[in-house]
Amino acid sequence: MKKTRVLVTRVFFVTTITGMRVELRGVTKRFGSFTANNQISLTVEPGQIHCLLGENGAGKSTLMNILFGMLHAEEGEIVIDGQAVRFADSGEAVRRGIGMVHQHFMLVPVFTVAENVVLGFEPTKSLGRVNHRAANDMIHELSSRFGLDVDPDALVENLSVGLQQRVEILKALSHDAELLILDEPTAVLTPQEIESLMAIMRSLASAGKSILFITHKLKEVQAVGDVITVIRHGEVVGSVPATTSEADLATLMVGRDVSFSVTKEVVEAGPAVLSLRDVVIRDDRGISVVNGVSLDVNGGQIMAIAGVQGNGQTELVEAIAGLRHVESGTITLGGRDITNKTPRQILDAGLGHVPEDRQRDGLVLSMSIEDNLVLNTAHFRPFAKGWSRNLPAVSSNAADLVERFDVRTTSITADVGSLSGGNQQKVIVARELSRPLTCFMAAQPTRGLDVGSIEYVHRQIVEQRNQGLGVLIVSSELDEVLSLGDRVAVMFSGQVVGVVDPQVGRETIGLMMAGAKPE
Amino acid sequence: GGSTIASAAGFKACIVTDTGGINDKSFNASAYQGLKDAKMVDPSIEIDYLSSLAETDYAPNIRAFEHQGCNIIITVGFLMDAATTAAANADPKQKFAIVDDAPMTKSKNVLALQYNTNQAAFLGGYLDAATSKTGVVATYGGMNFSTVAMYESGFVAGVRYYDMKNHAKVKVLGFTPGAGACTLANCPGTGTFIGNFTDQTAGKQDTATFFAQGADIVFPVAGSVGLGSVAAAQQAGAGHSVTWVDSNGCVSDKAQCKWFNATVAKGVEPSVAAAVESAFAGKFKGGTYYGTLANGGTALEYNSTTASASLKATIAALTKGIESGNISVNPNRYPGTPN
Amino acid sequence: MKIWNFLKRLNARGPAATAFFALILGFIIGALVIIATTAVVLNAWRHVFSSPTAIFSALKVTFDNVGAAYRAIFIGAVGSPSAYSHSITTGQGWTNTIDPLSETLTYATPLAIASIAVCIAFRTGIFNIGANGQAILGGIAGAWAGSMVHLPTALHIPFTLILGVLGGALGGLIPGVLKAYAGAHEVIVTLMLNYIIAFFLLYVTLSTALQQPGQANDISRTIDGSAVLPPIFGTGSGLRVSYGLFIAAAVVLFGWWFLNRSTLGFDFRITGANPHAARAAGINARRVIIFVFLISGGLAGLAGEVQMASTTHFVDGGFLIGSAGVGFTAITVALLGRNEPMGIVWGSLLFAALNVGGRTMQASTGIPLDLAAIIQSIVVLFVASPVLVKEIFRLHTTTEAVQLATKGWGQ
Amino acid sequence: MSVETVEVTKALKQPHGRSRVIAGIIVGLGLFVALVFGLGSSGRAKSQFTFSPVNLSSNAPWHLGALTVNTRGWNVVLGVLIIALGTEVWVRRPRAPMLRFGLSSIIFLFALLFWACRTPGPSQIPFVNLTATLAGSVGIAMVLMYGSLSGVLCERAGVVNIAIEGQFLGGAFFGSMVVSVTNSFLYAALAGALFGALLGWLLAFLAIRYMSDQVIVGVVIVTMMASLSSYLNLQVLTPYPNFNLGNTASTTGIPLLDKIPVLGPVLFNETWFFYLAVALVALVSFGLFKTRWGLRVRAVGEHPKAAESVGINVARTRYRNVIMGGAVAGLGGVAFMATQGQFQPGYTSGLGYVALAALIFGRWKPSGAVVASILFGLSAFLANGLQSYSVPVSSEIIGMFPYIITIAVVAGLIGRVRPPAADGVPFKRS
Ligand SMILES: Nc1ncnc2c1ncn2[C@@H]1O[C@H](COP(=O)(O)OP(=O)(O)OP(=O)(O)O)[C@@H](O)[C@H]1O
Ligand SMILES: Nc1ncnc2c1ncn2[C@@H]1O[C@H](COP(=O)(O)OP(=O)(O)OP(=O)(O)O)[C@@H](O)[C@H]1O
Ligand SMILES: [Mg+2]
Ligand SMILES: [Mg+2]
Repeated sequence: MKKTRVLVTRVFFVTTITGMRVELRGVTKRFGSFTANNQISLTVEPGQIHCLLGENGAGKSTLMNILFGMLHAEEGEIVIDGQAVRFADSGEAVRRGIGMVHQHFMLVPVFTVAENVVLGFEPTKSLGRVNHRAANDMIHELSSRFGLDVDPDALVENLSVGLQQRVEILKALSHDAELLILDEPTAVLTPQEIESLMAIMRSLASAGKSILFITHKLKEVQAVGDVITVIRHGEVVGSVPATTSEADLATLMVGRDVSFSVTKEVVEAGPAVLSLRDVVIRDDRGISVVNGVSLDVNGGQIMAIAGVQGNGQTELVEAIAGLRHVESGTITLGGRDITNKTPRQILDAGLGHVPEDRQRDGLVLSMSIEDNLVLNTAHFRPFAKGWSRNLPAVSSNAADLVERFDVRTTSITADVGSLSGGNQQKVIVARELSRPLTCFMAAQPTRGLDVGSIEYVHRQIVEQRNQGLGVLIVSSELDEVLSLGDRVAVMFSGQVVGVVDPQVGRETIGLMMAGAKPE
Repeated sequence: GGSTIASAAGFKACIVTDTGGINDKSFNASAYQGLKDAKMVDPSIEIDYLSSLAETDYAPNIRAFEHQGCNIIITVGFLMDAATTAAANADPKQKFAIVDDAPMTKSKNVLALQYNTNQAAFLGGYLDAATSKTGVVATYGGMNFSTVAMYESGFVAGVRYYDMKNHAKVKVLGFTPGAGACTLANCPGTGTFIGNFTDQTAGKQDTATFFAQGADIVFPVAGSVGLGSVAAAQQAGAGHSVTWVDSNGCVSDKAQCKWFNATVAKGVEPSVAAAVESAFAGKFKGGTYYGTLANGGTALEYNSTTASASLKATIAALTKGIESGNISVNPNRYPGTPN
Repeated sequence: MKIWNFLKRLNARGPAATAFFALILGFIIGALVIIATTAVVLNAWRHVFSSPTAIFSALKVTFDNVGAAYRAIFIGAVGSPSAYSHSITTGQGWTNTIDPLSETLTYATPLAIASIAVCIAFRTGIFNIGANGQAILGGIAGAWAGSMVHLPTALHIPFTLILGVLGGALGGLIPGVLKAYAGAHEVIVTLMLNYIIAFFLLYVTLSTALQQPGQANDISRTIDGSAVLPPIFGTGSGLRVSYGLFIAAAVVLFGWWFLNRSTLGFDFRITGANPHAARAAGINARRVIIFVFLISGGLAGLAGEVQMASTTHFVDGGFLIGSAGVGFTAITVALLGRNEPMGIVWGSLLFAALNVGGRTMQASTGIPLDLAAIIQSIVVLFVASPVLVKEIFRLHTTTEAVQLATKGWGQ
Repeated sequence: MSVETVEVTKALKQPHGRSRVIAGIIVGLGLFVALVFGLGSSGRAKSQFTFSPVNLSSNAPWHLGALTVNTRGWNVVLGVLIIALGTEVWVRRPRAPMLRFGLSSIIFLFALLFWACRTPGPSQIPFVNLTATLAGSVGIAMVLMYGSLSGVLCERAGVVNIAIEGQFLGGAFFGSMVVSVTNSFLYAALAGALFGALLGWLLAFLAIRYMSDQVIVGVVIVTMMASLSSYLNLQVLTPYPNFNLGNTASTTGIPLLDKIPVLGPVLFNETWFFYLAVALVALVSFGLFKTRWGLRVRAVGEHPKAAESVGINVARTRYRNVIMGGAVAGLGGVAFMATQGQFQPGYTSGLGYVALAALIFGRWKPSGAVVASILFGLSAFLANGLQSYSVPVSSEIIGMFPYIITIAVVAGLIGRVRPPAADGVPFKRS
């Protein structure tokens, strides 16, 4: 035991509960002509939980990456405990006591937890060999100190998202961070996991560590925040106390009033347009991730599937869209059996599909908006004449949709890649809704969108439902599920725990998301 | 490289090599050497060469030389047959000589240079049989062309003749003559053929295999593939050697000289030189020239062989015999030692 | 400096200029290679150490040699100005005057076709390094159809062309199927296939009925006159440029239409740019992959057929082997032309000029023809790295690095 | 979570479909051997195995006589062996079915040799010399080892090095020049490695700094080296032939070990290029999987952004590895030259690409690369060796074998073995 202690302390700084005061002064960052951060200044006091709030692309991650040494600002400076610092790379930032949990995890899937945690600061033996023993001991020590237990020898790729995040936090702490940056850590967690994360944050803060906490969820800000700094389009629009009301915060973020409640007129459900019976699906590794799901989506009704990421929703959606093989069970769309049919056949059967990963499955970023708007209809009249494309028709179609769906762009011939996230989403929604549909299916329709865009997309969805279309929504955002769904199906470890009315309230559903059967 | 920009004045002899280029240590090289020899004899002769990267280059290369006013154009190899004939028919006054090829259609202004290499190869076979320590010799070819098989056929005949005369049991691996005599039109036989004239690795491996089967002298008839045999001999160490073909190994490849015991030379140099000089002297005649031991169109050249004076005397005698036609170079005339 | 500003403005137009500057760099480096390997030049410079004044003569020698080489390339590819002026004034000797141009076009014809083949694959995110092998198969098929089948010209030429296409398509089918159904990476498969096909070529020219009767050598029968693509200016003229030129033009047009106007081509481009989105949009990836290889291979085969039917009229063991490989040059041309059919037209003319002119250079200066190939590969290295070119020439534009999306080994 | 882990390891079995196809092919091979080479040959026919090494000077104190066996019986046994391998793949669906396939194809070629050299039979050569065969294969295997090791170094760091063939050529060319002048293979090796490193740097420079397409750049480097070496061959080696003497490296036997029957002459009486190759494999293997350096390299190859986020300099790591890889490939070129002798344009005849296949076959592991190299080396040598037995297959067809096997292996493997996640993906510093 003693021996390993020595090893640990030799490699890792001794923990000193001093806390750290970080100041950003007039930081400005440009990407080409586009200014992501403009003259941003803010101060984080020792032991403070400082929340950053802002629309997508407001510039939060950029700012954090600058503080963490991964990006370099054109102007402004970083001041730590009174002295200005400049980080050549994030290694220096880490040595200076800054830890960051990135919005997109920075873990090597094929490495073990231990390897990931020590990467870049490996304890070594003779001949430069990595000292796994020391690493494991160090992890155990940290786990017990902060109550974040995880098996050091497990391969990261086999861990649930929640656990992966723990690894990220361990990684940050292992280098003895005094300032911890958490970039949208809660997006992928269960309410319960969020709770425990917040507990951890509080304990860290009381241990004197400073925390920069980024999120879109106003509730969380109010729950843990000490100070809230709101950023809009790269500029600080204000620092306010955590007691500020949600409405005011939203207004600050977007720059105008935002309505959270979605108004839904009453429509009585029609017949089932999409029904699943005992569907079983395996993932790429051959593990069955959906086992025996049965579900009905009726016309004029929004069926919302709630559940934490990685409980089979993704695979379920892919299977419905024909992108993943169904082991057993049947899927029928508008009375037609579409089980294991090709994506083409399923599209033709009238399924509208907004994929979870829009840039991967929904768009061709290097192609123009007009082409993306006919991605799956290019072979049909009026967009095709025989073997040739009918470009005039394609353009007029684009002009029309961009207008109708309020896609913010300079020209319909611009690359979709140059659009903002929300507008990219609008392009997909527009494309799917411009086809004759039997059922409309959207996975995480507003992930990564700001309140403004969310509002818009939601209105579109409800409109379709009001016109009698069957809608299937998959979302890990509880609020979204509650405000949109007529019925809520909660998935846990590949099964539907239950289908309930949203009225049962967020606690019940939260518990169901954690696997508890509804009474 | 070649000479500088052409002047139409004076007598000019030009050569279009095939894809082997003038450095193939084989007949492209020899043919070019022939031009140089001619220039030696008469320095007023200008010489120039063009090497072709592809068959598509033959025609334009020939045409380029016609435009440069070459008095005689040497082409090399059967691949240029078509192009040469075409050019010859297009311009009956232009003189051509084509090395190592029997033209499909004869033309008055084309001299075809062909070589009965089996005569010298016979001597080579006899020499190797006589000098082999293990009593096993081997040969292999690049591809089963008559020009290649003819060497091997003569070689086998030589070995068999040695066995018959000396009641020896020297075996020859790698080539089995087919029925009938071996002519340039058709030289029947089967055996080891690499499948190309460039893959040294294959040559080395086959040679190693032959050595493994007890052979100590190998006769590769495969252009630069033969260099693989040299490498194999080097690795197998002393006691292993190579009998080279086409052009004297110790000239084209000084460094390797000690591994060559002899060379079965194809008299490309003298024949090309002769063709050029005849054209220079205005005595050029189309038709076919057959290289033989008698006219030096093929010959056995000793390199680092251990052959005794008496053996060399015997071989000299054999040479006379073949020239006079008293000794046949057809392997089927002699009983072979069964393997 | 006017010219400089002009170039900068030109460069603002993007790709074309990158290629132009890459070309300049190619020639500069080519010159260095000449200097470093030509004895006289090196000697001239050696003297400089002893007497500094010798530097002028040294420079002169250098420029003479390099100049001679490049002048020869120009004359060989385009023709000599004097010859032109002579023909223009006297109206005589046009044949000899434009012979270089005819040669350049002759070489460019199969090159352009093969380049379109490679380009269509590139635009689908597939690197068809096997174009050369497919071209060989096309040549073999064409040689068979032209020599073993006897038809009237009106039928024979189309028949041989079609056979050429089929032969190439067959060669493309193998990597296509292996990639579509086994996920085998096309680069390795097609590279290996090139070697296999080279052996196959030897096999058919040596051991089948296609071998030239009365020949023991690796040479095929000569195709019937009715299958020959006739020279545009008639057989008598001696100018080799053939009606294959029009086939090439047609192929370029097809390529443009296919990529920019056809629905299938649209699917191809989607698949190339983002296979996931393609799948979600109902595009059958396997079908696309196989179609790509069929079309790309077919065109490559056509290139081989056209080359055979308009120049040698037979195939032999060395057909398109090694430095003769049109299919390999085509890759570089496609890159040079930024995978745009029009760009490819210029690219193939340029590279054809380099190769044809290279022959004259070799004839008149003795500098080996390989120099052309060296210059070509250097040009492509630069074309593939536009940013580098810009840095060298201190130019600022927005053109991004070449987007070819050749995938890693994954698939 | 621990539950999941268990499930995963269970899940790592190969999917049914493809294993079955491979199994089918293997069984097919086996049946062919048993029926054609086995029952096809007459019951009286005999085949011979011999063991004495070629190089009599280094002949061992031992002398193993020839092993004479009944062709039919022996080949039937070999056939059954292959069939067994096939059925194992069918039933057990092992993780490395292609290894079985590789073995089967080797056994197949051996059976073919046995059949070819049977007496009474058409062949002039009544035996197969095992020692010579293995020794010959080791020659090729060594070159492939250098090649695939170079691949490992580059691709583990996330850069696809398809230019190995070009680095071979360059190394061979300059190695041959240097050794001709200095008559020292040490200097030759240094020159070759240096030039290989230079080409590696070029690849790295364009791929890392300018994010050019790595495959394209690689291929172009190969064509460039092909034309450049052919150009220099004409411009320099032709006028000055003593720049290309083509002397080959001599073997140095390891005392005692080289006296071991069969293995001795094959493994312990080689040129020091071979010993160096083995040492390098061990070294890289240790470095990659045991040391800090290796952990960081692999991180860069798997998830460069993550590596960067902990202060690892992705670009530098990649530069270093690609240059090292180039040097190793350059060495390989010299090693090739040292066994083949005189330089000829393009005489590596695609070995560089086969090395890539070996790399994939070896699952981007040095140890795997060795196994793969040996398999490919054997198959290539046996295929060439066949030409000296008058088998009723034309040499052109036989020449295809090694390449066909390569394709089969690659086709069977890709998509099942997992390359480094960021392999071939340019990294843009955010
Ligand atoms: N990678 C990029 N390169 C160039 N320009 C970009 C890039 N990303 C975004 N932009 C430009 O910056 C602008 C803002 O993009 P951003 O994604 O921040 O929008 P946003 O504020 O998130 O809007 P939304 O809420 O719709 O996502 C966009 O209009 C886009 O044109
Ligand atoms: N490398 C880049 N090149 C060009 N533009 C970029 C780049 N990185 C980010 N941007 C743009 O800068 C803006 C700020 O991005 P950033 O990721 O900081 O937004 P964010 O506030 O983190 O949004 P989100 O809430 O979605 O994470 C966005 O418009 C984004 O598109
Ligand atoms: Mg962010
Ligand atoms: Mg955004």
